[in-house]
Amino acid sequence: MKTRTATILLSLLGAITGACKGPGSEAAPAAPAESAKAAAATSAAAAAPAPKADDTGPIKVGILHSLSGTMAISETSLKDVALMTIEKINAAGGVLHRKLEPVVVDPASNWPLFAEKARELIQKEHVSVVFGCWTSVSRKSVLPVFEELNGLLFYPVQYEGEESSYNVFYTGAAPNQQAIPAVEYLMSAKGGGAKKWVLLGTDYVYPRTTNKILNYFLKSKGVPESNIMEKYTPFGHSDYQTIVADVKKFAAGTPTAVVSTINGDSNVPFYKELANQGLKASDIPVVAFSVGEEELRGIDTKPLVGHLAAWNYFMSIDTPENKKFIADWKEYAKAKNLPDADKRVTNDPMEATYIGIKMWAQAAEQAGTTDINAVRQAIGYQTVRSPSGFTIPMDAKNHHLHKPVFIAEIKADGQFQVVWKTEGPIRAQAWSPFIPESSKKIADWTFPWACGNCTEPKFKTEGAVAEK
Amino acid sequence: MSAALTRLEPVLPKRGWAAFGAVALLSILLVPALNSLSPSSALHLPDYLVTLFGKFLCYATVAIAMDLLWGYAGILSLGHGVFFAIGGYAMGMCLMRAIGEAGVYRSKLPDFMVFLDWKELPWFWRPMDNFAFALVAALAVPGLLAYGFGFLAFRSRIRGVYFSIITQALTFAMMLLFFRNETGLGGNNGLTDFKQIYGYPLHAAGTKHALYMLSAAGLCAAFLICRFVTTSKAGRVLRSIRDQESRVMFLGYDPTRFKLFVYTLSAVICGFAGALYVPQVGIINPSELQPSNSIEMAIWVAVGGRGSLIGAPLGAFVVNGAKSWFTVALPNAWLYILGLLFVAVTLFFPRGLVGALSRIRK
Amino acid sequence: MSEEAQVLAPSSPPSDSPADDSRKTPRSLPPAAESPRRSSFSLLLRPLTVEKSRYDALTHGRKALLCVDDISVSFDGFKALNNLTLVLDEGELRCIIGPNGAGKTTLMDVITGKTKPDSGSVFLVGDATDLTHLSEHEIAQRGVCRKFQRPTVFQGHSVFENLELALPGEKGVFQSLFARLSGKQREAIERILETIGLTDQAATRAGLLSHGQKQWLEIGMLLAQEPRVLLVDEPVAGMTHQETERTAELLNSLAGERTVVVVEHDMEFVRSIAKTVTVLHEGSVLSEGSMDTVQNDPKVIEVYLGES
Amino acid sequence: MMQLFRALLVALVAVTLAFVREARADSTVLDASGLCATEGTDVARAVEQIAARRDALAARVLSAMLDGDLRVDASGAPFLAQRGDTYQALLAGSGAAKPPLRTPVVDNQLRRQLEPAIAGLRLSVADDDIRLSAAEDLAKHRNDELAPLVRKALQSEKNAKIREKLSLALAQVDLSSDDKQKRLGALAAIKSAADATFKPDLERLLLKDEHGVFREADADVRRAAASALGSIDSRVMLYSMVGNLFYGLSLGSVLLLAALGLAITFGLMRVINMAHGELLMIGAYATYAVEKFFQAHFPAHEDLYLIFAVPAAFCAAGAVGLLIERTVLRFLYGRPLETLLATWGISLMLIQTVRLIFGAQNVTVANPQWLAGGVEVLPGFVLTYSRVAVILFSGVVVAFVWFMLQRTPLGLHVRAVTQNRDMAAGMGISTRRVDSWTFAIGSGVAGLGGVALSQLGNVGPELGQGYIVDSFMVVVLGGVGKLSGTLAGAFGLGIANKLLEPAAGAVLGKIAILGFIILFIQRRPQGIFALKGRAAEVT
Repeated sequence: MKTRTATILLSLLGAITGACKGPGSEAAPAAPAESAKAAAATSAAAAAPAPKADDTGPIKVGILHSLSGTMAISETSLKDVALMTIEKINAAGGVLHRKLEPVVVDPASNWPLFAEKARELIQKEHVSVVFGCWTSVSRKSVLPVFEELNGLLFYPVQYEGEESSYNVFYTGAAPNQQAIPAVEYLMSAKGGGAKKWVLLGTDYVYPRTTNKILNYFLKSKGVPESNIMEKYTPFGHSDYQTIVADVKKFAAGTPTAVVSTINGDSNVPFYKELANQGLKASDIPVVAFSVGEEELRGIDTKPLVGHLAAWNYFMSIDTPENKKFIADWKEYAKAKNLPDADKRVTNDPMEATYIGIKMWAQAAEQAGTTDINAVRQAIGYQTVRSPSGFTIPMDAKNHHLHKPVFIAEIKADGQFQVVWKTEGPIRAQAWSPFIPESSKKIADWTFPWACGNCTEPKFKTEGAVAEK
Repeated sequence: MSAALTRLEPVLPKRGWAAFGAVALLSILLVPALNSLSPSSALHLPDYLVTLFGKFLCYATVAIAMDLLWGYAGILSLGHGVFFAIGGYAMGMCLMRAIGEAGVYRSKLPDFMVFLDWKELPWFWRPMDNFAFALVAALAVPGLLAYGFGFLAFRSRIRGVYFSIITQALTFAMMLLFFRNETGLGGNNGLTDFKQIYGYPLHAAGTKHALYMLSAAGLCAAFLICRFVTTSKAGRVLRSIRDQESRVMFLGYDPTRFKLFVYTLSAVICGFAGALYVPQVGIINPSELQPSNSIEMAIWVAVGGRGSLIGAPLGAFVVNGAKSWFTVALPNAWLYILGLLFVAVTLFFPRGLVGALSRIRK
Repeated sequence: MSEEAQVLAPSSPPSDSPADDSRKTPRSLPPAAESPRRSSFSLLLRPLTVEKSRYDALTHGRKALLCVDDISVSFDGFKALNNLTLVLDEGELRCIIGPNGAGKTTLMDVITGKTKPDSGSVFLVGDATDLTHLSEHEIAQRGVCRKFQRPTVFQGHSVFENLELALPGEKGVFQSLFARLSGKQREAIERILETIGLTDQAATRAGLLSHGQKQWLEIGMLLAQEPRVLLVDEPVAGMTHQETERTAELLNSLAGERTVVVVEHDMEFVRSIAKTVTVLHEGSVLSEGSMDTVQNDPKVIEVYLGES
Repeated sequence: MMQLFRALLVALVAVTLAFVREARADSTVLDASGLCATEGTDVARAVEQIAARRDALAARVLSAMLDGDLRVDASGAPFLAQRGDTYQALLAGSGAAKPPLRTPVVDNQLRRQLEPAIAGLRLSVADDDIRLSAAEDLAKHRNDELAPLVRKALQSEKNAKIREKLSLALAQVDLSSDDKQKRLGALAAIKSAADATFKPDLERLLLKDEHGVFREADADVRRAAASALGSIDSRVMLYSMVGNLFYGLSLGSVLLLAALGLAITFGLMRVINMAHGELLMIGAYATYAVEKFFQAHFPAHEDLYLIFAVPAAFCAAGAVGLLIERTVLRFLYGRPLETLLATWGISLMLIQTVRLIFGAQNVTVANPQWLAGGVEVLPGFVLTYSRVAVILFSGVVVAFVWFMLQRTPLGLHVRAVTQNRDMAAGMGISTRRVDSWTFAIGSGVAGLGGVALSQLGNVGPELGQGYIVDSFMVVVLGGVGKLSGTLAGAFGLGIANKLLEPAAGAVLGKIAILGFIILFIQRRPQGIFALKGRAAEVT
């Protein structure tokens, strides 16, 4: 090990001083890349003997949500709901007759810190699974860590798709489970028959990708380029006067719908401006993908009545499972004295967190171990009766949940009234068929395919490594 | 060199060299050595701590650069995150290119470009294939930016809090710029999913040790460079500028040039630290450019003690160590602890930990 | 010590500098720039050197060294200097007096480059370069040095180091990075230490000196610069009687080798040192001549002496 | 302004009440149970049937349904839900509601049907304002079924404004009429209104079909359409300029309110107050607390909360400011960079405190009724009440600060101390106390800014972080220590930002502005309203 380190050090220094013969040119990296892969394989093998599972003590479960910083507003509830679910599972006897022990860390809305804390959870705490992340960037930050250390992450938030990892289970919606049904609804006569489209978002990857997919989708439905307006605002933008006026101008005279992927704190000023400039939902409906019950708590909803949101779960869904879920949550909030306990709401990512934990617990129970490789294999075939009233399966191939889609209008009391829903859960498309590069890709983590972003199987014949 | 010609002050006193050598060697070797012990050993250092310490070393290097600027020249920049981030981005771009076709899309282009439907590499990405070029860029781009910005600012005699405030505006503007997807640097997600550096897999223990050792060596080098500057006549002029700028001018020195020099040097060191930081944490994105990050850098220096090159890195270690510890142990109280630390340091230990320690010793 | 020192000195706790009098004015922050720099545009329109005819007219027939030619400065409509012309001879000791607002300090600022005039020029004999185009440090390098009203020495450095910084020579960044001290320079410093009587305090931090000692140290620093023109702003303000006497002696001994310009309020002191006195009023020269001439000038009596 | 709003509100209420009485007199039987049907088509049919009654009761029932206040009891009688869970019978003599009460579900599809239906029903109301709003609603969309009704209303209508709207409503139908004169008349009406809503219709008139033949055969009509289109375009351009100016003004006033407190604490006292944003946040939370208090104790006067929030926010932020000054800042005067560090620490603690008390989530601060909505002064340009109120409020706050500094003994002391504290102390002014008060007032003014921000954006623990850089930019740009400079800085930035935004987009616009500030400070390091000369150096 020592000599290896020294050679690396020397060659790095060599690169600094004698730049010219470094493997910088396009062609050269091939060889080191191969060695990298070989090394990756060996180190993965070395890392494979998963956390020392001492069979009697509690099972450690990591919770990786920001409790401070800008994302605390959304993620704190997920931490709470995760703790609640774990408490319920423990009360029912735990998993494999062992208690679950949550390990809560605060990555403080700081992306490198997410990676650091993920590493800490896996390497130091030896957790069996991690539930966490909200933003795309936090997920991207921890992804290499989970892949390197062979960890297991449940990601509970709707996202832009275009990803599939052996080590991640996505319990939030992919674009085809949220954005596309919403647009289809708005196109229908019932939704207002929109002809013009305003794609409005915060300037980062989720809105960009979603809008890109929607752009392809709209064009495939015959909407001309000139009828689509795409606008982006910086993070934390709080002055929507000009944009709302532009939307009004753009929409004049034609049925128009706004698809909003505006993130976080910008929503309140946006909706307030919308209401004050007199854009009514019956004229120009706005459908949002990141506004749920939790976000509406901070908005005066009276002027927003009729605007839409598309999710896989709403608090107002009337099923016995949901009633129980809400009751459990309220009771938990009261028992733990959470701030504003009487007014706590449930929302989609909370439901996704809840489903994820239940699913993992079932899988571990079935696998009879917390060993990550075994549990991962088991999760792919689990189903959970979700609060939304459906039996939801995890897709063993692409590691995404099948989810029902609901479209709902905002009501004056900050809740949603479902106006449309799918008949059953629909399968996620990890790779969007609307993006040419992605359409060829197949996400399939089942043997013998075992690759989430390939165009042909990784293992064509048993034992032969024949990657493309 | 005649005997009469003497350097004003030695870079380090004789015994200082011995101590420095010992500390440097220890800091470079100890962590990898402990990490290489068998995991069953009581002294074994878990892997995640190696990258954690590596990260701290990068922060400490930044702190030294800040201290050179603030503690010695009296220029408080609240925008040093810019230089750190640019250094990081230069390295990140190189690492991004090193992924080759192993990315998600199996494309020659970085994944986010495929995402955004870009067909070819923007011009400023092209030379980044070359590792040496990227390294040079990691130092040169922050240096040039600092030189340009500093030239404008110092020439107009912007100083004191005004300088602090416009550097804050600088980092804020840069943050907005880097957030944009059109800028071509990955937008909010930044650059991530690195696989290898200079052909070595990033997650291999050997690479990690090498990066750690480079960071430690870098910190030592930064210390020596800054020490060289501060003990030279130029260092004395800088301190004079801090205390009495007009007198320095009337003595015939051009303070603008001295400030520009030290500002640029400090930016280059930050760029260097950023370049080493990125492969160790595995991601660089615009949040590094948040004004609050740059303010925190100043906090490290203030906590450690200004005007002492030992205090600054110490402050970086203490604050970041506390952050790592308390965000796990007391997540809710963490901000209180950090806040109280700042207030206490400014009120009771204006010379920071080093000042407090030396007072205790007396 | 001026305010910016307060702001920029990041960590000087009170114990640092007991003699630092500026602590009494803690609240103020420096303006962003020390003085309004005239737009460089108007400067560009003016020639970089002085016209030959003006040069000749001003220096003709005398041992002139520094000429201030037709300078005007206004701040927000207030005329601080109004077509002021002044010629200083080589080796003379000139006192400049005048009531508050007469433009004494502004004149100093213009000569040293701190303030850029609206019109007019300043030049040294033997070189027609218009000094108003140069920045402070360039003017200083040409041998025009200035002593401030309040002693401005580097409190954190020792007396020796203060003088060392003042030594003439290359003053660029890179020269000073690799600067070394030669034996000759060391001797020069020791000579100056003797002149200003601070040999025993050579290793003392300047911040610990008494007010008078600081004044002398500052003068010593100016001497170390080997100036041709020495501008001294109210040197005896706040000095004890004894210190004042010593300062008068010092200034007198300095004149002759170099031109010394003293701006002073203290009439007693002016009388004790001055050979030629210039009286400023409302930004231009009211009267010039020996102390007696000036004192008997009815205009002067009216605007200045009459008041006091 | 507030008075005006109140007056308007009272008038509106009176009108509605008159309307209610009228409705009550009606005693015809009306079965509303169809409105609660589960199938959308059934509900639509029921709405159609009720609308066909063409009486005031129908208008009443349907508008209650639109507002979500309609309840239908077991017998199908309609009731109006009122505050405090009481129900008012809409049908005379229907007696008490027989449970179970059902609420008809309204979605957008229904709303699109209800709005014109209600407008059509209201065309015959005596009150001008109601008729006008009905006519405006009708003018929004083409509606063939109501056209005869509109035509009839137009004949008897005296009010010019309402006539204009009604003829616009008709014009949309007439544009596709076979009668050329009708088409020309419609185009004339459209041209005089110059409403961008009609652009697509006009453009359609000028299109050619696949054979290269104009869809509109008549050249006169085409010419009239082109000219109408031209006048719409030029009008739209003008209005968007006016709009941008207003948006700039309103953004400027937001910046001004955000920065004004800082102009005092930083400008006069030279404290680099990084906790300034948190003082804004405290002001906003104080507004929230007052709103909560009103909701709990005076639900009937809930809308008045904002008036009481102003002093409350001032006091809350001022008290926190006083505490900060007394415990920390007073030891740091004259060391501006250290105040920066200490106040940064304080800001972290304030954020966490608020997070622990109120939770990490944003909280709701509703615009009071009299601030909600806006008035469309020009087609496409809405003067929103909340924005107008913020502009006026910023004027009031500036006047307050000016008065405080220039016309009160405290202001005199503050100015004395900031100009020459030794002299002031020598004259017997307790500089310590003046410092405390100045900082407290500066903080209080920041709290007032928070009240305004709570009306426009979200209220959450991180509220202040978003404004701190902007606030410093305003103060530095304007010139430190000058109220007029802060004023100029805020409005300059606001307007520049809004003029740039349409051209460069929100992100680039913001970057450009920051770049501009950095360059501007190069040229004028002391800001727009800088002191010059020795006065500037002496301070």
